[in-house]
Amino acid sequence: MGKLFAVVLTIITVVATAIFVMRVWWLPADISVHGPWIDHQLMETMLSSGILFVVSQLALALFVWKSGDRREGRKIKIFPGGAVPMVVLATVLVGAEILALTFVGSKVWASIYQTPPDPNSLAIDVQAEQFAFYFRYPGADGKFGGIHPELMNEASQNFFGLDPAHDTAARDDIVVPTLAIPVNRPVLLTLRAKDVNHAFYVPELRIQQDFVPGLVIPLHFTATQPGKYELVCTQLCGLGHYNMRAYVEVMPQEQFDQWLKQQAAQQ
Amino acid sequence: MRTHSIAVLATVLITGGLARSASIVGAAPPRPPGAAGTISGKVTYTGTPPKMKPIDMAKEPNCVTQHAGAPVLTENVVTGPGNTLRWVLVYISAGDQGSTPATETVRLDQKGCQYIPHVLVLQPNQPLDIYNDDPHSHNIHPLAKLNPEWNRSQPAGAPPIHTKWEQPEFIPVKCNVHPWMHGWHLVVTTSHYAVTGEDGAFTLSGLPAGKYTVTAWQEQFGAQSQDVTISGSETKPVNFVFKATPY
Amino acid sequence: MHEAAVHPHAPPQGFLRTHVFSVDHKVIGKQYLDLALVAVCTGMVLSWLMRLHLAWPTAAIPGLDKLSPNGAAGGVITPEYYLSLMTMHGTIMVFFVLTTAPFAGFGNYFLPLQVGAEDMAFPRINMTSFWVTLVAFLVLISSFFVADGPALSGWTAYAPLSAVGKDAGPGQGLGQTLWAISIAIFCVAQLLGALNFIATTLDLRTKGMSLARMPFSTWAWFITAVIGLIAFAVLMPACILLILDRVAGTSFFIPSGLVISDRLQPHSGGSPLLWQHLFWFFGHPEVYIAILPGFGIISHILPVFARKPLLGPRAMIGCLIAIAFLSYTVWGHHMFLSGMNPFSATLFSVPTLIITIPATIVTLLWIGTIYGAKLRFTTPALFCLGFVSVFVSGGISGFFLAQPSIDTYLHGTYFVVGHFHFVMGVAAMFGIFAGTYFWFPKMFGRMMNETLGKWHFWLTFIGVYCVFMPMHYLGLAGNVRRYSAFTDDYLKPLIPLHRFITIAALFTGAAQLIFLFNLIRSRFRGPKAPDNPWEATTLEWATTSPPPFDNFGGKPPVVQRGPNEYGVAGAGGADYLMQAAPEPAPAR
Amino acid sequence: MTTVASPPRSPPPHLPPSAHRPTATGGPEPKPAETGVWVAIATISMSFAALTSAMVVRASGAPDWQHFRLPPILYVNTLVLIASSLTLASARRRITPASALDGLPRLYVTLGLGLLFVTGQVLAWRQLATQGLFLATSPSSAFFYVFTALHGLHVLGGLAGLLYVLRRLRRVVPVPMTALGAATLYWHFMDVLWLYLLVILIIRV
Repeated sequence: MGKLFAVVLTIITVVATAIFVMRVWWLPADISVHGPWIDHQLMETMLSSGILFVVSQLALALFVWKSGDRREGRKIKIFPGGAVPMVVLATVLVGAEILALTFVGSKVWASIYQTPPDPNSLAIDVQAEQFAFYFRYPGADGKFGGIHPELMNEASQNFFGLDPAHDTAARDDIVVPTLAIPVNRPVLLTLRAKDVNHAFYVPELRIQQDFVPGLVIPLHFTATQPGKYELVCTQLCGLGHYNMRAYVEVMPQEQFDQWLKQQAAQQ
Repeated sequence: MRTHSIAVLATVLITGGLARSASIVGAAPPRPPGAAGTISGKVTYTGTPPKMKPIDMAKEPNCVTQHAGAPVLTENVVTGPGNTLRWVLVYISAGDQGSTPATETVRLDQKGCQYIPHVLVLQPNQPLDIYNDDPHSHNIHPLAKLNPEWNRSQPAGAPPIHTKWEQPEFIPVKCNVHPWMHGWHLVVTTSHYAVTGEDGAFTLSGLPAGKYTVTAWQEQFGAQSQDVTISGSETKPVNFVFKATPY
Repeated sequence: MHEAAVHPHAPPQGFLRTHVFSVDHKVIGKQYLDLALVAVCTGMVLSWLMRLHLAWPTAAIPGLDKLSPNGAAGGVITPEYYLSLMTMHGTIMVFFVLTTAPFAGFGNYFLPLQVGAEDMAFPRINMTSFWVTLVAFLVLISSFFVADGPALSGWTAYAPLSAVGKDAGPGQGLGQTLWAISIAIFCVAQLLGALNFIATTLDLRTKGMSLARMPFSTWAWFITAVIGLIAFAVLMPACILLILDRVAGTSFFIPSGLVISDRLQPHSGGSPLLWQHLFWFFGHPEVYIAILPGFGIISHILPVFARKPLLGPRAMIGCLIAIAFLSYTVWGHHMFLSGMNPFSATLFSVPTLIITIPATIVTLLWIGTIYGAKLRFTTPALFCLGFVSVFVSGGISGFFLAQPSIDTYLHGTYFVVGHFHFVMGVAAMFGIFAGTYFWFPKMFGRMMNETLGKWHFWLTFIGVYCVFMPMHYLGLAGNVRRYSAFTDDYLKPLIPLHRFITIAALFTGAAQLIFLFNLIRSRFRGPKAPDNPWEATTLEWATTSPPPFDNFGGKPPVVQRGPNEYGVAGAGGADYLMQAAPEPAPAR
Repeated sequence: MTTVASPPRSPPPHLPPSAHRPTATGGPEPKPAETGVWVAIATISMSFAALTSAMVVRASGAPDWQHFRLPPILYVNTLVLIASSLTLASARRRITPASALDGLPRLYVTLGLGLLFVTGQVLAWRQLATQGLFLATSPSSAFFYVFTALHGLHVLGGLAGLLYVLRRLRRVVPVPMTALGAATLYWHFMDVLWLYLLVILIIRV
């Protein structure tokens, strides 16, 4: 029975690890400026915890294999050195690993969430609602109109509760359901939720952030690869959660300018 | 099925009218044979109405494909050539007589991420069947206040929802999954109603002689009423003009 | 004078007092375990329905429309019903299985036995605690039968989705209110239970049973009770505030200007993050409430079948205490991306990573105990070995999620689902299985069938790896959790893997029928169990199987030594010394 | 609620004398009832700590926080509650394992004062209500009602415990001193808890 356990556990360990190593299912290619750091941090963690995983499982398998030995008169053996060296070793090794991960990791984290956005960022207002994202560009005047929840009306496509009748800044705001951004230009999003919690997640951008009702949360990043990507909601928001998505279109600056003009005409 | 129920309905009406029985139609006064008046006219606007904006259904690629080439426009204010207004309900709001309760089943479709029709008129307890013709899930959420409110999803392949409204009420209906999907269920107690088409025209026929209040209702501009007296089989012209603002 | 009676309460009279409204901790323990069994079956069926829907979203499940005419018209699960199933699965499993079985169930039965007490310190409070738990369970289950179905906001019930009422969706009306009431009631029950555990451990230990001589499982239950005392004391007021927001119009968690279902909500100024803080201040310790008894059970059982003492007993207890302490400093790691100050993410990340140190040590101590052991491969032993393996697998993925920079990518994906199912779901279940196979002879006086037990183990062990390992791959590929269908372009290629998981889940679930059959059959047909079938040292094995109503027949044992005396020269050539056995004559 | 079955209400009814039950601790006879009350004090403190932090978070930067003057009757209630603690302490001094008779009148006074306190709290609610301050009026009033209601429930639990002990004091010899001690401890805690709540209500509301 001990040998069977050892064999089964070894097979499980090898197969599980092989699928990781062969990257059968893996992260999509990164398209952001900060992404490589995250990927690096992930790989570091993958490597160290992978070793820990394989070593512990195989040690377990090996010890179980051996301890099933039924020979007469075999005496039990105490782990060499007893518990103390083991405790010390675990504390030092895991502690060192933690220090290293925290040191590097918190720099990566800070570079995304704790640094101020580039002053030349393109400002886009994002509203998450049950169950869609809407994006607002300030239009020609460069200013966003005020938001009035009581004026929100989906039937007339006034998703942000703008008041164009009284608020001139709101008249040229461009509201679209697709996030178009120019490539290689810093983007500053302001995230607001209309109803409940939502989240902003674009796997290729390596970025995720909750929308919280009552808070306006800034988020900034720079995309480096033109293309069409999916933005999905990762915070349970209700029955349509699974279907809450928008496309992110990263395009060259000229194409973006043209796109914006086209959208402005349709407002 | 539908023609069958109409036939049944007609039979019931005729029998009811002739026999003056107190059955299903007993409550409604019998239709005076041969002396029915008609009200007809047009609904228009003055001023600048809001733009009909194209709806970008990007989040539901199925629906984008269905409307490729001709994007769907917002339906809260739909105008036609000659300043006409579409989707206006015109109905007898007071002095109604000769109405018959409807028993035929009304059908609401969800197709291409739109409610078809945008404005659905029913009478209390008239059976309503809701179909999902799209290959993805929809959600129907009638924001009723007098009637019980409900909120239910209809996945692709699920059977139609059989329902009805018991109280007269104008109920906005939305799809929670597709924020742009909006429609109306207008429950009225009269069978004399019409919804304007693109030409803004309407006709209420089969009205016995009497004094009526005719009301036109538009989802954004509200309601207007006019009093009309019908004597015998005449056609009275009635027109409604709404004042439109761009926002 | 009844004051002079030896036992805290008189022997029960009549069927009701003996088996239903009993104040005997053993009956109450069994009642908790039975409740957990009902709950776990319910929760597992819910997970099958979810998995079926994920793999084949348009498939009609026959009969489901009878349970929920709206949620599953024609048997096709709607997105909201999927979320209701998910919410109920999580709530039932976390509260009514993982808290109830290893802590309240086994703890109630064996803590007094292991410390040599005749009952819990407050038997009537103990009974109240069970019946209150049952009420909480019934309130929760009743939400299946309300018109709009159960709550759909997940077991975490994030406000404002959980707080604003039915505008937020079907199930967010009465269903969510019932959820909040059920959890508040459950908190009361667990506080009463924790009170008993702590007082019993501190005050009712028999002569010679110093703290250092307490079995590891007793330590674990005691520490868990302390955690629970603080955790549930926070969740309960949080639930009260949530209920008030829902029914009394207050705005603790609901901010101003929310427009839900086209309606401007009449609330102002509340803080959604406040709920998250309160919930996770409870929620993270709750993870340890679920798993620490497992640690205790494994540390208790492993030496029995290894026939050698647990390596580093003091280190083990020290680690348990360290984990309990640290569990209160890490709740923010659930909220890295919640919009709280990003600086605090780093602050919460450090203790989260530090908690891996005691967890690693504990694991190494188990593996070190197996080294050079003379393992007896009984079913409980196999489940102990399985526990170590799945705990390692689940624990290691915690390394990723503890780092905010990686959580940026993995938060809200199936990686998290795989992680917590391994570490607190499967590992805790393995602890429960090990405990059941191990203590069944004591509880019912009959042995469980070993062959069936081994089949159960192998199928379950392989099954859970097939179910939960692929979830990590899905997470790496960015597969979002809590989705009722995968309609996104980048998720569609992952559906075949989801089908594999579904098939594996059904297979693993079917394997549990073996356990259920074994459990029921052995209760009536199993061979008679001796008092100490596994040759274990602790006090529960020093009495009859099953124990008499006062546990030790009026003769409380006097403890001579700790629980870890395996691999020593015992009486009659045995290789162990029972805690209460007199000192054996020196070997010649 | 922790209150509802807080330990003083049902201390182990028939705890055996030490002679029959050998215990681990070599020191004085363990008193599970008192341990239970201490544990209950810990958990109740934790609940109110959680509510206090909720209140601090909710009050910070909330434009809808509405300050109001606490109903003056609260101060009278405070004196009543403190007086009840004093009478209880005094009663306990007069009760010996041999006889409880000397302390009984003061226990009745304690009970009466306790009831008076609860009544006073209800009057305080009514005063607030006449000012138009209800549960949902403002977060400040909401927290006021939540705090006072939860504390009141715990006091009622304490009263039930005292009643239970009183009944047994009159019937059982030797006098169950542990149960009395546990109930007293709990009652004093209610006092301290109220003073704490009063202070934070004065500061915040």
